[in-house]
Amino acid sequence: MTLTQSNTIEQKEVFLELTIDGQTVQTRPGSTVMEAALANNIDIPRLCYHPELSVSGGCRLCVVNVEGYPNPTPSCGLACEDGMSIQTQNEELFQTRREIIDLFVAEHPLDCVTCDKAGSCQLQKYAYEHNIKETSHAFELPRTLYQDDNPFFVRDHQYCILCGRCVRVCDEVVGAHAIDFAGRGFECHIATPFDGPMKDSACVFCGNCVQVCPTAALNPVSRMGKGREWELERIKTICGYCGVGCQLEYALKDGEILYAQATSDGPVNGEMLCTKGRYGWDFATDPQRLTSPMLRRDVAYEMGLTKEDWTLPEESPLKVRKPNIEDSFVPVDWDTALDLVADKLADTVKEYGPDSVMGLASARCTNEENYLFQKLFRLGIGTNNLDHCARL
Amino acid sequence: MTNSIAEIRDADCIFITGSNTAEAHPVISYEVIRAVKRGANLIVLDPRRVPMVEHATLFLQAKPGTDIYVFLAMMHVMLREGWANEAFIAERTEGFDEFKGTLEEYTPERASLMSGVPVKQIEAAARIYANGERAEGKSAYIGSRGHSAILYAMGITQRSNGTDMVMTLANLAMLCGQVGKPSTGVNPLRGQSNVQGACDTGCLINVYPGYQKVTDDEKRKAIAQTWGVDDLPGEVGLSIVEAMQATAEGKVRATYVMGENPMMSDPNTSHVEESLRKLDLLVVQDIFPSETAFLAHVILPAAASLEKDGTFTNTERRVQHIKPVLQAPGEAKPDWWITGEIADRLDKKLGVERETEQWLFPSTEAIFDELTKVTPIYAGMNHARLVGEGLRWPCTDEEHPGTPILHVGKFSRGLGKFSPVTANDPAEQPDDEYPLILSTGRVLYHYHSGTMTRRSGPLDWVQPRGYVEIHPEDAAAIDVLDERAVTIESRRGSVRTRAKISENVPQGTIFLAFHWREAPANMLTQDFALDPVSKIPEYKVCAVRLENPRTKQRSPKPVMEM
Amino acid sequence: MAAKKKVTKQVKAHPSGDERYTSLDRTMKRFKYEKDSLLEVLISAQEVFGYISEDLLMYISSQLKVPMSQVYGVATFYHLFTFEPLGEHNCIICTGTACHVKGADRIVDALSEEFGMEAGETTADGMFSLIIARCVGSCGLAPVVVLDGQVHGKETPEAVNKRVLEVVTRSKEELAMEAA
Amino acid sequence: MNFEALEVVGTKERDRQAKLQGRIFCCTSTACMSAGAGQVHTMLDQAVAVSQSDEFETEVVKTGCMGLCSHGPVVRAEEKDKAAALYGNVNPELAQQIVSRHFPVEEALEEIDSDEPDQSVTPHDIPHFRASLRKAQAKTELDKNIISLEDPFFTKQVRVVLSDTGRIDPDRLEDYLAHGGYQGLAKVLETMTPEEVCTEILESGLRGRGGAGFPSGIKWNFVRQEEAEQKFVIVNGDEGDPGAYMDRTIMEADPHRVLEGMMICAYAVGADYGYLYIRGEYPMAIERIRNAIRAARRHGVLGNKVLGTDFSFKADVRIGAGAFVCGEETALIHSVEGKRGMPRIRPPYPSKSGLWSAPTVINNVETMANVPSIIQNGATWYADIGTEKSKGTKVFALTGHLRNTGLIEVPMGITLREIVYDIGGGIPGDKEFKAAQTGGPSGGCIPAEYLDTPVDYESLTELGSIMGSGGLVIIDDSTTMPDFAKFFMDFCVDESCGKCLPCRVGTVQISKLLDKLISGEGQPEDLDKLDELCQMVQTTSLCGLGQSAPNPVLSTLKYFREEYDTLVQSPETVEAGVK
Repeated sequence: MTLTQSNTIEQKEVFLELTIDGQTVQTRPGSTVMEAALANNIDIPRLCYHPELSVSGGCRLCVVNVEGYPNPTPSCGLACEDGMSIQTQNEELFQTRREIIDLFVAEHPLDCVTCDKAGSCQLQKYAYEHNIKETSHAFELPRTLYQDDNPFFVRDHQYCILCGRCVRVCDEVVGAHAIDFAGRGFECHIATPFDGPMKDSACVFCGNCVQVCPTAALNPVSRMGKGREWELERIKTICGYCGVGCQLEYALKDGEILYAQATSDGPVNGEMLCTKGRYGWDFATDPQRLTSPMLRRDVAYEMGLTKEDWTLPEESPLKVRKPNIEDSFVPVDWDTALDLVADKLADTVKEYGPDSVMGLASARCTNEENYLFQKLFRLGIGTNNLDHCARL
Repeated sequence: MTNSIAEIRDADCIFITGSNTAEAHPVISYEVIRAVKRGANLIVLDPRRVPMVEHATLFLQAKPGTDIYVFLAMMHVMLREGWANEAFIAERTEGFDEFKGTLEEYTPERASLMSGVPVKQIEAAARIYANGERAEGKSAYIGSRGHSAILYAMGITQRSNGTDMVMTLANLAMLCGQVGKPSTGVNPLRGQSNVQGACDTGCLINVYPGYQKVTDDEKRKAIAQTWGVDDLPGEVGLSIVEAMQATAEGKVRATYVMGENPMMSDPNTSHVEESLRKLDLLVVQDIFPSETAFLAHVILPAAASLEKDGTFTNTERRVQHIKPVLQAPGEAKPDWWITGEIADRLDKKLGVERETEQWLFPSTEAIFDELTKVTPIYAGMNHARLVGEGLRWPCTDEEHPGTPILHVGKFSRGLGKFSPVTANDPAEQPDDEYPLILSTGRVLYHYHSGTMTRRSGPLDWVQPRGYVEIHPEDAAAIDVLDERAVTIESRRGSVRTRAKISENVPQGTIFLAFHWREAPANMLTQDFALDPVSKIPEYKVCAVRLENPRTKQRSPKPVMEM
Repeated sequence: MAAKKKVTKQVKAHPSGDERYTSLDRTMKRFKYEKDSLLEVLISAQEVFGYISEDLLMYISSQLKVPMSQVYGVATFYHLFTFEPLGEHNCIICTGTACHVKGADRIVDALSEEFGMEAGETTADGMFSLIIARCVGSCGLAPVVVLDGQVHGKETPEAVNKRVLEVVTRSKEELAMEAA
Repeated sequence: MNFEALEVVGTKERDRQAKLQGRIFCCTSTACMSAGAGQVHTMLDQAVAVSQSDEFETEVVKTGCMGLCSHGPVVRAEEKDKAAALYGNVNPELAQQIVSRHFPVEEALEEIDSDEPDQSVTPHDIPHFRASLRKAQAKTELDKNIISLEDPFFTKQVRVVLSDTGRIDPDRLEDYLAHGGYQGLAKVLETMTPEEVCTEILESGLRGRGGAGFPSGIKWNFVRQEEAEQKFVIVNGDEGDPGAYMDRTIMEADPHRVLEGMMICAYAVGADYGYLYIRGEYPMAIERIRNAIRAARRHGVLGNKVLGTDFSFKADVRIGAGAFVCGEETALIHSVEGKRGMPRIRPPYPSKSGLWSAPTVINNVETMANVPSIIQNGATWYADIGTEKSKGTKVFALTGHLRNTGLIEVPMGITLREIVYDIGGGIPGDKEFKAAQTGGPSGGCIPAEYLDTPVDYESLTELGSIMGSGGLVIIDDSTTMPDFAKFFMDFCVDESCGKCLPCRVGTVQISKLLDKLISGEGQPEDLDKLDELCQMVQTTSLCGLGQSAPNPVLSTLKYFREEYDTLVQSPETVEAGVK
């Protein structure tokens, strides 16, 4: 990410120097130990910390030893100071973290064998790394609500560890503030107003909460029960909707998209997406997709491809409730269609001149395609009658 | 955009006008919200109470089409109060003295009278924007003046004086020196995934790739040479709306549409349909049988962006690589393959022979390599360099790192030119017969003509049906209740949809998104007044009336204010 | 004030015309509809209405322009707020440390047994609510109970039961007489 | 109004009081009110009114707490040039006797014969009422209600913060002025720079009385040195600690003292706005503080250009809605901002980024109430009280199994033994002292062998407890310690905000372990586990609530291990719970 790169243009570069795990690290004033460590590929266990969100400090997993401090201190909120000496890994810290994870799983079921998040769950990762097979405490599930009230995501509160990332992303980034903590203490949970359905809240279904959720508390509906994380193929590309150009990653199994998510290296959007980008990909497999070139029935008849003559109905296609393309068109092979187009274009150019042809390119096609399209008109046909929907 | 999306979060003041950012560009709205949470001031100028207003420190609710008075008055106030950036004006711009005189008549009082925005709000907006004032917290930047960014979208450009509007915003930014620095600038938010790229690559009536004017003989001939010919057409072509007229008149006989749906997206649909029906040849190349496809002679199935590779250029001029995720269904092919095939076959039919291959490319990468040869702003790019974060134009040679911020130190044309602008009112004003103003736009869950989003299960679940936003008073005038049917009529047509009674629109204005084929907004919009330069139709203002289909009551004549 | 002034509010009275809302409106007006006054407004609502209803929260949310989820979150965080109407009579048992060591639990148990309900509940007939308080700050008089707003110190389970039964029976009799 | 004018008001009030034949002080603190002080006060008022002729030379003053809450309602009678007398457990009938004993019905006033003492609170029949008063004069029942002012309960106390409580009318600014009120403020505004004020507080050795004991002078200096347009002072009156009511009493009995301390602090740090965050359960304290703010504003003590100087200060009350965690600074700030009272990670400390991100001083009521005296009498005077590291006095709410319970103020360094046996009068009945719990749910239990420990910040911390805000509960041997620890643990479970894992889940697990032990199902290894878990919650919790939540368990485990052992080894011999 180069998000803060631009700041430095007017600012003098000042650096602090500190030691993390024996490694000398330079960082800007105001950055935290967590940020400095991550920037230098030093991985500190963390659950509630998220680089795009404000610091919470609730999970206590990111504790480190600071020289001169009596107790382990969370690194997520710890401002770097010149000359600081930090230890992120040692036996004592390992044990502390182990105890913390032990407590986490005292209220989080370890049914990873059937969990959709297995493989990308942060808690699972740390439980594994710290050799926690089950809790040593009395297991009790304080949150049991299972809310499956929308086609975007499922909220399964039993897996919620109250890291609050979803609440923060909803407030600090999306600005919707559809969810917040409700209740307190052991009864504390993440709630919509009155624990009602998502649609009745201020939710805009951007799914950024799902994106930042470290456990299976929030999962896309589209992937539920469809495959394990490690079986999925992942392809990064750019969203096809608006002009922001968000990078996203599709997770597929057997050639079928199971879900989309942003990746932290997205140059424009980081880990954020909107509802269209994250959930609006299923149109691609809609049965109404055009799958073969087609000629209108009257054209096909003229060419002797169909037996019945046909005329274009006078009624506007907008007035037809559910128009069916097969009623008016017949499929043909590519050669037939392309030759027909080339023929007719050539005839028009010959008869009426190049300026009798108009081309409409597309703001949703690639640069290469638009380039070729305008070249066709300018070089192939010889006209500048060439526009696209930039203005619409 | 002159600046970067990521810079927005560090801005001290953000001025959004004519953009429903939270719904049309949610991810950019996230950056704005981050800035606001850090203490930036957010000023929103819009006729509608768009969702971003919830986060705004100042909301100027100008009557539709009157915002130009507010902008001019803001500059008037800046000069009066000495908030202009004298040093910047002296060093970096020209034409200021002439420009200065034109502002005199645009007092905030006059703007207030025209727009309904209180004088105090205009003055506050001028102060906050000019000085880059924060609401709270510390600026990310050093210096006496904070950094202010302007964000705008179609609310500014889809107007009969859209070019003037854009120039006004540029004047505003130059006046305060809020350009050429991070987190400043004049930033149009572009609505479609590759609208920037389509412009960059020359899919416009007046420019070749890289904004080289068709009338510029030297540049045109250079391109011609690369393409293996001596010269290319040097006259400006017909824009979409002009072409529809020309078609109706029989001047245009064949139209090749690639991935567009003019039946939904062009103004005055009835006229569009009439024109399209007259064509000898209408080729529609699309992924779905769009409303336009039903009028086509030939339909060519294209691959969706999820199914092909190539590059997109985003609103901040970033060229990024897209990759195929899915297999195209059936016989569907990438558009570049189809266009190439047509061109190749057309050459043969026309008996043209080329020395080198011009149409049949082995890959998009090969096309891109040719593209960069004729497009100076892309000259330093190739697919390999785009891996990762992409590159931002201008990128003029292979060492060039790309350009995050335009006009740093120097404007592209040298000195920034102040262009005097006179305020013009929208072409079609409400009158006794059509007393209301219709504004069109988008909603969060749908995109453009709805071809994709209305076929997406989750998105359509949230908003399966269209609606028109009506102010409670206007609804009460014809006894229409929330969620009930209502007919909207203009001089060009009528549509029926359900009413959503809301105070988000001011009295006298209704809002209808153009996603719904059941209630196509463009049946109503006008196509007679285009911006003289950009040829953009005035989607944002047209005169309409409402009718209650049950009682046949119609919107009454407006009561004169004052 | 460092708190940010946001866009001017569209202030509208509650459509029900309930006078208690007018009183709530006064409180909000006093705080100039600042978002920061949420807690104060909720406290005032609790005082005026006796409990917090969903409708009330929605009204406050729209008036102060505070997200509904935040209003709900704040209301469920603090002990002061109750979401169901209290009984006709209510008895608050202090369970502060001083009262605890002097046997407050036994008072709670006795009342629970008498009325067949847990602390924090209201009887089915809406006649009596048993409430537990963390500390009412009258530790010198431990154990302390507050019956219908009246503080009683140095109590015993028997005496409290008797007091409560008295007021409840009286109310019941009055009701019966009215019905007759 | 300026300083001189203010002083005139004070002098006038002093003169008026000096002319009186006597004054009767009736405690109307919450504790006494609930014991019937309201009726007592009315009776005193009426009796004084009818016992004298045209000019009232005696007045009845409604005061705040006099300390001896277990003997409420408490009345103090002061005759001109005579020693004062204190009466406990007063009822309306005894009130008549107090009036008639000290201020007999004047001979000249007519009366009729009556055998019946008038029990009515309002004298419908004045002559009859007078007769009953005169009869009451002869009665001697009152003697057993006399509380000796020579009792160690009083003599062992040193009253700084409480010097005027019980002697002034909290609702009258004039009375506060007559007792030297706002002299401290006048002194700093007239003669001291903000820096000097901070230095004075630093040198006095005053430490935060809310529990952690951070030196107030240092805290103030941090805020003073911050460059910011806006700074705030918050007075924390959200006393959430069960069994403690010091701050409440101070606010009820001497509200102007709190305001004055707050304003001196504001001047010292450069703040011009302050909030008093008061527990919602303290309606009387809220009312009295609000009255005090109104009166101060009326007299030009609060507001723009305080007393004609360039210093401006506004104060406002914010009501706490019942969350113990809001005693934590950052949670309190969130609460004042109208949010959920969840603490945030520190640093940044509130002194850098507090209320609405502005530099903010937060001190509790008692700390602020010390300030006027320190300024008036000087740092050295204050530093002479107490021990080397813990200066001054500390107010405790002394409760539990004691003869005398109530509010006391003692010099730092006094031993627990003195508090329990001298001031508290020892354990009633045939029971033995078992432990003293200081610091409420965040503190620990101190067993009998440490009775001679001096009460100061360091010594208590060393014993595994804390000074806390001043709750001091004495328990006798009828209480079993695991049960007592469980009581506090349940409190913390209930009050945990839920933000950080150790506190949210850890406290629940500790409570469950205690349950298991108390029910007799515990295994020996459970004790080790309990200990480990407590230490983990202590070291890894986000805020003070979680960090100190295990203290009651840890301290009882340390000092009363045998009780836990018995639970594991032979649970049948233990009768759990409070006897």
